Amino acid sequence: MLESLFLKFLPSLDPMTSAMVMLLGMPLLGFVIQIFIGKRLFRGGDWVSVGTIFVSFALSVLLFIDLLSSGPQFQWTTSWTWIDLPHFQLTMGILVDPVTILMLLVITTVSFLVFLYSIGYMHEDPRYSRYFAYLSFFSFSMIGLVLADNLFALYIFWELVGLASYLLISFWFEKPEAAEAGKKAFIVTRIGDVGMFIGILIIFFETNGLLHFDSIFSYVAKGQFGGEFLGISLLTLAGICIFLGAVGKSAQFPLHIWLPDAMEGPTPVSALIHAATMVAAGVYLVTRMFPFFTPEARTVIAYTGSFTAIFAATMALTHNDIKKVLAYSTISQLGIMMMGLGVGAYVAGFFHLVTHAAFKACLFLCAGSVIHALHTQDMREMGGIRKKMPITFTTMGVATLALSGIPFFSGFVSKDLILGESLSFAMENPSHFLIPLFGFLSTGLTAFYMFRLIFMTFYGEPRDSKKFDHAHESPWVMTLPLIILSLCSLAIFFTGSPLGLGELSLWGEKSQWVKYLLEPPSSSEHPTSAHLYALILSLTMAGCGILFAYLIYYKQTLSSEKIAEKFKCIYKTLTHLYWIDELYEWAVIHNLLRLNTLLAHFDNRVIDQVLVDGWAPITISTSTNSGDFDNRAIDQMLVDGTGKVVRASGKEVRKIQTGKIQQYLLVGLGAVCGILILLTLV
Amino acid sequence: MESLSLNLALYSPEIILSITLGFVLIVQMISQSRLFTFLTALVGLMVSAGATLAIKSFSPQFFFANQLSHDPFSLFFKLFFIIATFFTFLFSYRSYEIDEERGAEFYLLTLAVTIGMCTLVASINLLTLYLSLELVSIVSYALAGFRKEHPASNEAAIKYLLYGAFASGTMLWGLSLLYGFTGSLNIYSINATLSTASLNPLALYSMVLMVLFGFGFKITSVPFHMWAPDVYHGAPTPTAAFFTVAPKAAGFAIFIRFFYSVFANNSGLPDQWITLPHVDWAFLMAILSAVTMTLGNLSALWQKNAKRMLAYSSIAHAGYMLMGFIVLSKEGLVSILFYLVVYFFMNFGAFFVVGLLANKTKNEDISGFKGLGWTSPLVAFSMAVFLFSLTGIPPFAGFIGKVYLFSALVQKEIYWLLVVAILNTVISLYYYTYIVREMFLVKPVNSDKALVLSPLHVFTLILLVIPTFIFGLYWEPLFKYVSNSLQFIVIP
Amino acid sequence: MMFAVDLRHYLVLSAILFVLGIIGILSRKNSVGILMGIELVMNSAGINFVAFSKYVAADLSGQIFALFIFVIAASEVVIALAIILRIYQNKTTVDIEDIKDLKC
Amino acid sequence: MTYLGFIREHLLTWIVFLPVVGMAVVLFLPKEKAGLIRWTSAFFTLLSFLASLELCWAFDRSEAGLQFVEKMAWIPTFNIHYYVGCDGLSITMILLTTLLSFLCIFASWSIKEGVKGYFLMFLLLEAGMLGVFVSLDFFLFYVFWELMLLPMYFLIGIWGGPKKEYAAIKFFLYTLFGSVLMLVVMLAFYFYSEPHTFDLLELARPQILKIKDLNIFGIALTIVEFRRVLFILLFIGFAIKVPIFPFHTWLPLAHVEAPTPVSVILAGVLLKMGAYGLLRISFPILPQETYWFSYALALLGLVNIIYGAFCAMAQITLPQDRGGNDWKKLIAYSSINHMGYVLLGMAVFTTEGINGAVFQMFNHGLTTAMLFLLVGVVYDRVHHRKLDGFGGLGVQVPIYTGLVALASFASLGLPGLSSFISEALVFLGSFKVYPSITILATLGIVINAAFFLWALQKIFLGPLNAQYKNLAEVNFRELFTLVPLSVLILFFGVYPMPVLNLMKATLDRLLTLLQAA
Amino acid sequence: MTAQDVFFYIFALITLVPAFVCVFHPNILYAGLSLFGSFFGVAGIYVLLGADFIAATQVLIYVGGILVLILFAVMLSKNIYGAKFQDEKKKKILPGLLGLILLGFLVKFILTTPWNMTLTDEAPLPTVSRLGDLLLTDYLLPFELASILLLAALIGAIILARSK
Repeated sequence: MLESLFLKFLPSLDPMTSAMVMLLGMPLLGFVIQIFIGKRLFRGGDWVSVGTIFVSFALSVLLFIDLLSSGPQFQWTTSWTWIDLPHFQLTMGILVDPVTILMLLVITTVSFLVFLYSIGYMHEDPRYSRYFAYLSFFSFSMIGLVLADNLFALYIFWELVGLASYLLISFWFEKPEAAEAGKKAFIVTRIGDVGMFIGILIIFFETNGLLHFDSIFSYVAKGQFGGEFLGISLLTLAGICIFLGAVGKSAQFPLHIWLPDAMEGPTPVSALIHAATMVAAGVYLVTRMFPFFTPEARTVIAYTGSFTAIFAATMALTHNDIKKVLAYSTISQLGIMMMGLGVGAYVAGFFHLVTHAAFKACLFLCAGSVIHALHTQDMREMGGIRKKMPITFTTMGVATLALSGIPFFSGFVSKDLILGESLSFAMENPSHFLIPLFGFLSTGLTAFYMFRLIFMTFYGEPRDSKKFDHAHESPWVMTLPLIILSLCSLAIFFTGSPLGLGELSLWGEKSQWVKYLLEPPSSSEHPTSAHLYALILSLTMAGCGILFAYLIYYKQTLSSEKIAEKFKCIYKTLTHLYWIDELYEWAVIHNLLRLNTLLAHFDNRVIDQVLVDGWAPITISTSTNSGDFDNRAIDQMLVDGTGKVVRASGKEVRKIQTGKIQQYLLVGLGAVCGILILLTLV
Repeated sequence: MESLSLNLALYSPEIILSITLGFVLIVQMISQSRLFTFLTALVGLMVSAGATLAIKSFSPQFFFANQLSHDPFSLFFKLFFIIATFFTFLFSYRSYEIDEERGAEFYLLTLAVTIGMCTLVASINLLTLYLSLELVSIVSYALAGFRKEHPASNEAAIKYLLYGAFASGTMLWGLSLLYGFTGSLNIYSINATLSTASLNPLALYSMVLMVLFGFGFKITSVPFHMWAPDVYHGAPTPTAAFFTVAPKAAGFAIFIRFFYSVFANNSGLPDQWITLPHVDWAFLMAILSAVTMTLGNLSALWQKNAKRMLAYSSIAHAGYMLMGFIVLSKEGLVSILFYLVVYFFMNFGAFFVVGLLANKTKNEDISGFKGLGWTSPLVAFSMAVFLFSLTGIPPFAGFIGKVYLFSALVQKEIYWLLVVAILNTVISLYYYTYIVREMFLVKPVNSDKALVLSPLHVFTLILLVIPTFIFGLYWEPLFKYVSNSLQFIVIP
Repeated sequence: MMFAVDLRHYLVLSAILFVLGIIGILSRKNSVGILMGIELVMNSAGINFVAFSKYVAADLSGQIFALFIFVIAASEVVIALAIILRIYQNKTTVDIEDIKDLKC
Repeated sequence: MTYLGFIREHLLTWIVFLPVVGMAVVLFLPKEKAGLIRWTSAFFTLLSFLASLELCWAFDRSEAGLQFVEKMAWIPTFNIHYYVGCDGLSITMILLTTLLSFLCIFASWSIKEGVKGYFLMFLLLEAGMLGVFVSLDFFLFYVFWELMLLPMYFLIGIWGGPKKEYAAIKFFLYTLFGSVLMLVVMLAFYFYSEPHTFDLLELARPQILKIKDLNIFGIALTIVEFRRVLFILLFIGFAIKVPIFPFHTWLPLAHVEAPTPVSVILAGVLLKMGAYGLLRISFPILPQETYWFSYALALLGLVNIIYGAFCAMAQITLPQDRGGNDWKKLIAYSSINHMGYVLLGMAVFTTEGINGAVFQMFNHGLTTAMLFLLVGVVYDRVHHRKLDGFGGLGVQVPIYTGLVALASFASLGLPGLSSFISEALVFLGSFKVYPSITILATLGIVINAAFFLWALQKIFLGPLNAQYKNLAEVNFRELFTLVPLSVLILFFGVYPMPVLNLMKATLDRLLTLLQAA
Repeated sequence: MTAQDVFFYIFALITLVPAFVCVFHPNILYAGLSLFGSFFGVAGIYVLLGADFIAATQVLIYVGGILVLILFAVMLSKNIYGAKFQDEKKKKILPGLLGLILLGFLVKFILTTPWNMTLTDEAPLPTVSRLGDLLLTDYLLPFELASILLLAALIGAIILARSK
């Protein structure tokens, strides 16, 4: 369909290439137009961005339809030499396979909806067109990221989405927090990126310059990827390094700290970037590189993921900021995905990415809608708006149920798959029992905090009547995306079965399209018993969670204050987010600053004034021993440098010129006698 | 009597100078006009320079009963002195230190010094050597004290005289010992005897050192340099400029001729020398060279008086030039000669600018240079050129001079001295740029007026700046001329 | 015979004279006194030349040298006295210790 | 046609001496006509730039050797020649120089006093820099090398900031120290080569340098050691210019005190000279020693990267009275960091590394130049550069903000902008040889990001500082200087091959030479 | 010890003792006067060395010219007997020491050097005519040079001494 379309309109070009270039290029075009002339366009040019992303959306839908018809073996790739040096080539290329197409679908859909939503949400903003420019840029980078056929190209777009994220988080840069958050996001993810870059370096080094996914995999498959470093095989090490990139981007522990702060950005941005797409890029990367990871590396991934899942979930418990709760939930869910990938549930992990994209985007957009209506993010100031915003409430409810993993909703499908796989993984390797444990616990916690959110926001009495009075349902550009996304959160959309159990699908295996497209034909099925246990367990956990939430926040039979009082220590820890930020603050930033200051001081005092201006060795050793460069004595000793020594000696030397001629003569004669005496002695 | 006319012909530059000397007196008495006297002196110098060029065609020989040697070496220096004197006269014109009615006396004395220097570089006989050296010195004492009302000038004169007398006395004693040991006053005979006789090294060293006292005094080498800052400082600026250039060059010339003829022998290789056995004066001089440049530069760092600073700088430059002296090769000597030419333009130029400025401010303080670059760009620019050239920065001539000196050292692999020299170059930058800084980096006070320059001054300045440039960019002819001039040893 | 006079005696005499002259130059406060020291040095050199002329060179070159030393000594003294006179007029002192304005 | 032919035959000479011609013309213009002087200078730098474009056009990219060679005897007795030519190494630098010089003329509009002198010096500076990049005779190279010092001294010293005098003399002393060491080596090369020559190509031929054992005061140096000493001397000479830690302390001072266009030239071109000198002189002539020294070079590169980054960061954290809080200084230190990548790339002798290094030189020229220009823009308006003194400018001056952001991101190595490619190439190249050093060096990437973003945040983000409510947006003239650079940064970030094509053949040959060692 | 030797020692004494006084006597007038003796002594030495003309010239120039000039200068300055002209002792220590060292070297040099003495017969006296010959032949140039020197020195002295 796609190919014929392009053959019709652009007969001279390779249809697939031009389609891909167009898919990638449209948002870029939108960006360029918006950044340069957006302000002068009608309506600030929002139609440009929405239009361009719609084209991409349409193209990816067409592509998806093609894919469904051609089956999971579909793969199309093309590449160009980008950097061509003697004995060294770097290529740029496009790889289109089911994973790519699914990602494209997710990205463009969510993008399109969020763009649409933004028209309503951002309409009063003074930098309206710039906002759309950034959004377009993000979509471009994200599409590029999934289209890339090699690690290097992927890395490029990887950084670019980071840039887009930075720009959008600090979009309201007048707020110092927003500015701070943007910077934090960029830097923290960059730490991960550096790890990834090192991974790329290792791969590049080990494979003699192969960076293509396929060639790397075949290289690994042939067992040519040898080498060790500190007793760890380089392959594992490279895998972990690559995974580090994902840790940064997908906000996994310990680099998760940026994501909650990133909520300073506009809510649609949070929905698009920090819930649905960019943060999922890490998961995408792990999926993409899946064959590359050794079992050891996968274990690391699994542990990281599961720990992040439980860890973030606990943090979400106590937060009162609606977006922050969602942010921690995102972290937690990403952790689940990572866990899934780590335990080898390749399909399940990616599946959860797709479903999560829909319901989490929906959740964020709903939250945005609420915020838009109430002008606050604090749940304690909300309450009882169920009636005033029925669409929002309904869609959010659907998404919440999906997130909590309740049957009939998409979250149930994918999460259950992951949990089942992790359980069976743990059954095979009992020593790794913590992984599923964390997973199941986090499910319960998720249900708890999500329902807490719902109850606090939509039920009960309005806590701030002034805000409540102003509240109203959002315009259609905002609600439409909500509805579409909530529809996508239904299990039937993914499985063809209303309940969400794949086995009961209505339209054959193709209706379970994610699974159908991704499942490697040869993959062995895990014993279903594990799945069953998992099903029961997770449902129980979710049920418990909902129950507690209901009791505490709806019925208020259990007082949250009392519980907080009782578990004060834990509560405090949780509200302080485990003091992670404080730890970083103390451990990294503080010490880094001290190091900086020290070094700068070092530069001023020691290098400049001692080594260069100064006579070095004696003073250096004393200064390093004391370590305190502020020390007055050293200061006074060091200040004089070579320059000053020279000048001082100049000052001394000229004193021999006393003005007394007889002394001059004495010097001359003395020198003669001196030389003669010296000669007699020698 | 044919030989007498030949002798006179070969001595014609000096004779013309003596005639000019007389004419200057007469013209001054008759016309009472400074300008005429000035022109007379200049014309005399030009004729003398012409004569110097003319007698180049005579083959190298000894004349005046082996008292003097006619060779390219001496001709080069004669020309050098005549040109230096020429510039000194240009400099002195309208200088506030050489007042109007005493111009003729100034010319007369300076001409006498020039005659002495011209004879000095040609002399190969101890007596002529001593006599011409004393002619240079004694008249210089009078020149240093030329501003007789000025205590500084008096002081310069007495210091110069006392140091000079002491130095020449010591040297005289040394010369007498040489004479006593060899029984001859001719330097070649002395060398012949010295190189065959077996002398106690210590005795030889004593002679070398005593003679060195006299020569070191002239070239301002440490430790015989101490008079120089005071004398250059106190003497009238044109004279000081003259002193730092001409007598120093004369000192170098005779130093080279004497040491290379008396205390060294040809090593067998062309253009290479070796010192007399057991008397490694080259090494001694190398150390003195290092100390000289270092001391000169270090002392210059803190000077507040431009003239005094330049005086120290001229000591440092003597140290640089000594580097060429110690390598005992033609390359080294050529580099000294080359450097002298270059040094003349830049050092004289720097003094000239100081003098121009002093004509306005009546002193030579460096603070007087403040903002000069903004009020009188031409003068300041020239000064900057001279100073950078003195530092040894391309594309100015001073750099080329240094390159030749350094390359002489590299060829002989005397790297330690080279390192001292380059470090000194860096140090010297500091005080040279101090003046540049005052001129350009400091904005002038509103009341500062531009220097009033007569066309003659501008002309002189340009005449000094242009070679400083040209020889930095294209010095091939000069180098060829200089290396051809290095034939001073005529086998008797 | 140590007392039999030959060249060395003259030389030693001249050396003593020379050193005396030098000490005079270096230690006299009065600049005229320094001049006297210079004269002694000159004289000692003269003795040297004449002695060498007789004992070594066996010609009159040394004597001629001595003659010219007189000439130089005379002119030097003339100039020196002129300068000293000048200084005396300007500063009313001829003490060399007081003439040290130019220094450093 | 024949005229054109004549120009083309002596293209390099034209490029180098057109600024000198411009100087001569400016010299005769009356001092009061500032506008005329500016436009005349602009005209001649433009001519030079156009000529270099022509050079680029006519340049044979597949040829590794030298092209456009002109050789004339200059001082036959000393075997010095006017010998110029260009290859892939120098052509990028020539382009960079002519471009930046041309743009800087427009950035010099804000110079108000001593306009004539300023432009005279500036043109001389350009000629000197170009001369360095085209010289193939060591002597000529040295003359040009030093020739730059003088105008630089004046440009910093006269038109610089509050501590200009100190900065100028420090720069001067430092670089002079470096160059006299180079002078020693130059003379040693001359006298040890048989036949004596200053010809850099001749000297690079094996067996031409016949270095002997040396004995200085009883310290015996064997041939190998002596060659190493020569290498180190030469290296110090170049290291000061690069500048390599610990010879870098002149740099922050000079950059900070210099007027904007001069900082641009300093960072954009002058710093490259050190690295260029290493590649042009040290590497080919002393390949074994280069090999011997390569590990140290890589380590120094690492130190530069980390140390420069930390010091740049300190600008944010240190209060002003302790030498911090200066935006320009931050960029200056980041230059040290960036030159570290160049060193690292040069030290490893791999295709990627060396191409990356030279490309990084080029890119650093573009990005840092742009950053300095941008600092100049705001400095002209508010007369300070305190990082703390701004705040929220993003609202007031969006275009300016965008440009600064672009330059900063380019500088921190964001993909899609040119520096990324060169840094990535360097890392790819160096990881093969020195994995541990490379991994440590990647730390620099993070710190780079940190301080650039931090600076951006302090200056542009947050609430608008009320003081700057009326801050004017970049004007057309400033845009004229900035836009070409941004376009190039973007373009080469996406498609670097035009530059890499120019140099790859030459660098490949250099590499073969080094690998043979 | 021949008569000549005796005369030598006498003249040496006449030379050295006044020289000693000249150098070390605190009063400048005495110093100047004692110089008189020293010059005579040197003249005597010259006579012993067979240089009659030189001896005569020595007396004429030194005693008649130079010494008179010096004394004239001494007299010109007032306060001859004042404290100003009394030298301190301390100043003489270092120069004396150096002088002694130098003397040591010189004497050692004089005594150890194998002088190349070719003296066989006494040079005939008087030497005047031969000196005159030499001065107009071999030493013509120095002779002329000396005249320039004297002229210049004279003019220089006049310039300096003449008051404005």
